[in-house]
Amino acid sequence: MSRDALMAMAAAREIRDGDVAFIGTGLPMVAAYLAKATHAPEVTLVFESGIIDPAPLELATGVGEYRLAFGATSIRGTRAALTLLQQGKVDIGFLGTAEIDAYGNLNTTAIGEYHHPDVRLPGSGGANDIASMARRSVVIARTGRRRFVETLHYLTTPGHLTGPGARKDAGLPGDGPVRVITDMGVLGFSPETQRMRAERLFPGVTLEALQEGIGFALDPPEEVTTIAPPDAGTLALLRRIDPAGTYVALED
Amino acid sequence: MSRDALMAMAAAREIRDGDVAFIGTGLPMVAAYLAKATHAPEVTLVFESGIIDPAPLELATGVGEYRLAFGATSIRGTRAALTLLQQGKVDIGFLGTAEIDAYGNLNTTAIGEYHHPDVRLPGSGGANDIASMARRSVVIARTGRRRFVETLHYLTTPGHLTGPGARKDAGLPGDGPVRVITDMGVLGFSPETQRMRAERLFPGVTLEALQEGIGFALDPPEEVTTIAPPDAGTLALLRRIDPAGTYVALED
Amino acid sequence: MADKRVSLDEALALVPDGATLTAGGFAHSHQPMGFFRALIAEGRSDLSLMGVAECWVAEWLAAAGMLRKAWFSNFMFEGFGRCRRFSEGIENGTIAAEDHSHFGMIMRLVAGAERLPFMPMLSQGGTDIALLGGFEQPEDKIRVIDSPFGDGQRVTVTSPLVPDVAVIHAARADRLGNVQLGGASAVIEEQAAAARTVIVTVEKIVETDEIRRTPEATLLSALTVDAVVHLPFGAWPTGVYGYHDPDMDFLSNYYAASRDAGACSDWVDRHLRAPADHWAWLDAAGMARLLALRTDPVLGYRPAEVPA
Amino acid sequence: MADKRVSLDEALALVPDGATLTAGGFAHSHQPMGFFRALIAEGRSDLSLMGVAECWVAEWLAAAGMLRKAWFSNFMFEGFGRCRRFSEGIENGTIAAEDHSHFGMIMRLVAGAERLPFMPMLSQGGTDIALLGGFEQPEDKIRVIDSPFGDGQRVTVTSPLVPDVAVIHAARADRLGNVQLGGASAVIEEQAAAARTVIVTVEKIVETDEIRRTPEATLLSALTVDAVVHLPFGAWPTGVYGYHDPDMDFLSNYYAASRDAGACSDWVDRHLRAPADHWAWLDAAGMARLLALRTDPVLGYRPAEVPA
Repeated sequence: MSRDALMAMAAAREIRDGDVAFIGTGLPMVAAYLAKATHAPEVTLVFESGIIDPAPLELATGVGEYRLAFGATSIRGTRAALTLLQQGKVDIGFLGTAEIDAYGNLNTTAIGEYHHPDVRLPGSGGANDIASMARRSVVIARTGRRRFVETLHYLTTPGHLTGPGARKDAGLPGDGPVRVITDMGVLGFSPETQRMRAERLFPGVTLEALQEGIGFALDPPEEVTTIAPPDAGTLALLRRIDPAGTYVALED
Repeated sequence: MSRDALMAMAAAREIRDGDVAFIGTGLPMVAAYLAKATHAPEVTLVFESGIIDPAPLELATGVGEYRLAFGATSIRGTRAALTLLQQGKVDIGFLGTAEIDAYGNLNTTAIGEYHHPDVRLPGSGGANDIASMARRSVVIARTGRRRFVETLHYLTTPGHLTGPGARKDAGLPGDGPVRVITDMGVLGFSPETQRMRAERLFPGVTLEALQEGIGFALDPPEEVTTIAPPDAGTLALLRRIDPAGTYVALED
Repeated sequence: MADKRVSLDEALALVPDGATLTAGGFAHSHQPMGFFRALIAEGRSDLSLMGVAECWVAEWLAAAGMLRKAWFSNFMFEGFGRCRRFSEGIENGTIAAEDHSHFGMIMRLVAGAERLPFMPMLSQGGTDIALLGGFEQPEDKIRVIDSPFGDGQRVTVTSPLVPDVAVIHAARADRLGNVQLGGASAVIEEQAAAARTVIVTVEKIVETDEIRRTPEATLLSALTVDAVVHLPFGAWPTGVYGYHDPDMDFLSNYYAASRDAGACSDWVDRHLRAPADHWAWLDAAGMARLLALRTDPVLGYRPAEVPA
Repeated sequence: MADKRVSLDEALALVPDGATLTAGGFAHSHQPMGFFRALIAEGRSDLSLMGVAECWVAEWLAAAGMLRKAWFSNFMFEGFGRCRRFSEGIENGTIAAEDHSHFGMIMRLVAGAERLPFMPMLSQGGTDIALLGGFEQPEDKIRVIDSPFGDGQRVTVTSPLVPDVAVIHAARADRLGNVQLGGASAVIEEQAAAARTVIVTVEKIVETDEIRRTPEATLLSALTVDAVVHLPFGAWPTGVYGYHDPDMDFLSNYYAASRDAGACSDWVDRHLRAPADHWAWLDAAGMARLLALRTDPVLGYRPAEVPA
């Protein structure tokens, strides 16, 4: 069974038909095309490079790649793409991260003290904008106690900040993260605390094993279900979307 | 002798070579093409419709006319054209008006009380934007005591507002009007008061006759000269630019 | 993206009594007159306009007695003169006006489109546009504030406007609502972005694959458009760049009628209310008249006619 | 408009020691590497960058020891990983960093371009981007304020940035500086609008009449451009949409060298500093390599090669 395939399936499931989805390179791009090929044929994909609704003949390895531009219905600049977020026209965005805390806040800037970091990371890019302004966002992050941390070294991208009311005080219009998709299962957020809690587990994963890979205490779950493994049709689609397994390996 | 030709000449003279000039329909368009054909070959014309630097084969009768779009080096929308003003990239703009006061403030909105006007006029359009943000502006207005008034019925477009310092307090970046070109001569503004004063008279016009056509007391002039009538070459150019005499009649 | 093609009647139903509208085009170009002709024939009451330069829309709605108020920056007929029914509506108090500069109107629409409580800008300050309200309180519309960064700069800020419906006429769109248009695009992008519902009427509906050939030319992306109506000559008697010139004779005929309220009312009944549908409206104009307006594809306009 | 064509050397002279720069392009596209290769060969000190996504410019300036600080939103190598010399410069304190989101950087450039003391926006609030300064005081960069219209909305405002020089690589321009470029245009318009001096390097200089054929495609108008340099393959080893793909092998070769400071320094000396001029730089790459990068005019990219 492939964890990558389960993650791609879980990510695809977050996309509703008719959504406008802000997509980056990698697993989210595979997930978006999986959604489009299955339950969400009318999803519109937007990329921060300014490419809208492309029809690429093969999987692109970057949002700036020319093969991604092929067949777009609109190509503008980065400001135009990000302005769609500010206009409230983007339903869902996907984010990756180096660190994530219990509120879904992300760090992609620095490990260590910001001014003299141990490891300088690339910085926000469009992530802060997506997480601030898309109606909802989804984080994709493999578990690990150095990734899922109690305290971020730097808060690059807002999740629920310090909890209820904090996003509004900070002027952020979007609802923030609704799911965190890991290699062990899918997490959500308790409505009362806006802290993370388990929702769905991958086959063979226990709640205890999941908690083990998380560096903070998860909120008590409401209900936890187990996700069914991908069927042959889904696997075939994933193979067609990402033939080389660049982002989604079909074998662990 | 043609007053129109003198006005067009005087307006053309306000354009410096290399200027970016924001131009409307009518006499300013003729003046701009006269300047381009004589001392300012490198002037760039910008129109509020979003047309930049066109090469029309014949005189357009409107900034939205398709014959004006011919040969443009750039065509965008109105926001893009007006944003050039806000970026400080426009050197000079031309304005017409129904009323003008001693500070060069203009009314193109209403005659009578604003909420229940005797005559409702078209409104600002781009005029306020040009007068607020171009480096300098030039007003073209035939004399008359109902046009040159002590008190406007409505202040649509800023001249020097209430005098020194007022534009800065109102957040306006441009220097405001530098000349008012009338059918009797050219007016400027006293540096101390920023009120209007005579600068140059058309042939045969006296200072007294000019003041007679103005409904407020002009500031004392520094020096008043008389403008030489257009030579045959200028008249021939005007005839070529506006063959039908639509905006510039060559006979009074 | 779903198929957004609807009939003209279905699109008209998106505009209820009391709606706040904005319409594309400026001068004698790109105004969605076919749509508004039909709306006038159907009849609506208490409409408002958040307009920039859609002078013909404003004027005909005023002439039909359907316009109650207007936020706007400039309505006039380039080459003719004032919009008489609109202007007299303000003069006699039947239409309420709120004045702006063009950039001021655009910035209010941009603020509305981008969910911003205000936009900063460098014009309008110090004038009656900022100081004297029409039907708004001036302090709800424009303020001049000190920069919050304490640098001493004074800057005008203006509040957002969100129209209920934007109506745009364009050259072509696909069924999803990807819209392309040649020539100067006026304020179409900002109007469509700001409105809650966007209706686009087009000369031609093309396959999405045709749009994909020139993605840089897409003015409105499908994700900002709600309804697409196939309405050839839908801007007539105003023009469409690359298709046809404005019909200056027809416009002039209206302008002459508009100088008298009674004559104008007759004109509206006869020309706007009488046609049974869009085709009857075009048929009344006649083939010879409409075809004569076609622009030269090289010049982009209709050159002067060769004398017979 | 005057003729703005200058030689590469003349354009380089517009960038003094201590200059603040911004450069076009993003990911592996449209970055003005030919210009910066030559600038590195000439040598400059204490440069700053106001950047958005010009990762290769940032990295090579860092690798050459010429970069002192950067306002920016994201520098990384799509498909490879971190910009090592740039990142290690921050880690070891030789480069000072001020972080933003992409939209935050763009809004600061827009404010700078439009003479506004600030721009309002809806992202960045509540995060360390807003709360923790790099080399700026946070309150000079971003504040969250209440709307001046008293509607209770909280909104982020950000202060302007004005680079001394913008360097852009594009497909073509005329001698006056009207610039056209296919594909996604990244942040080129905002960068050029904000900078005091704008240098454009192009694949091809065309007649102004050629620009006039497609005025809608003009990305930068001549009135925003100060210098035009004819510099074919001036983005190489990054790509130019419609001309050539990025040279992933060459970029990868650099990326491998960059993982070690010493190896990287050798690489910079050999590849960037040694060539006598732009042609020597391209000749070192060789004709076969450069021609193999050409994109298919129908697809817009270079399809996978057919195995021999």
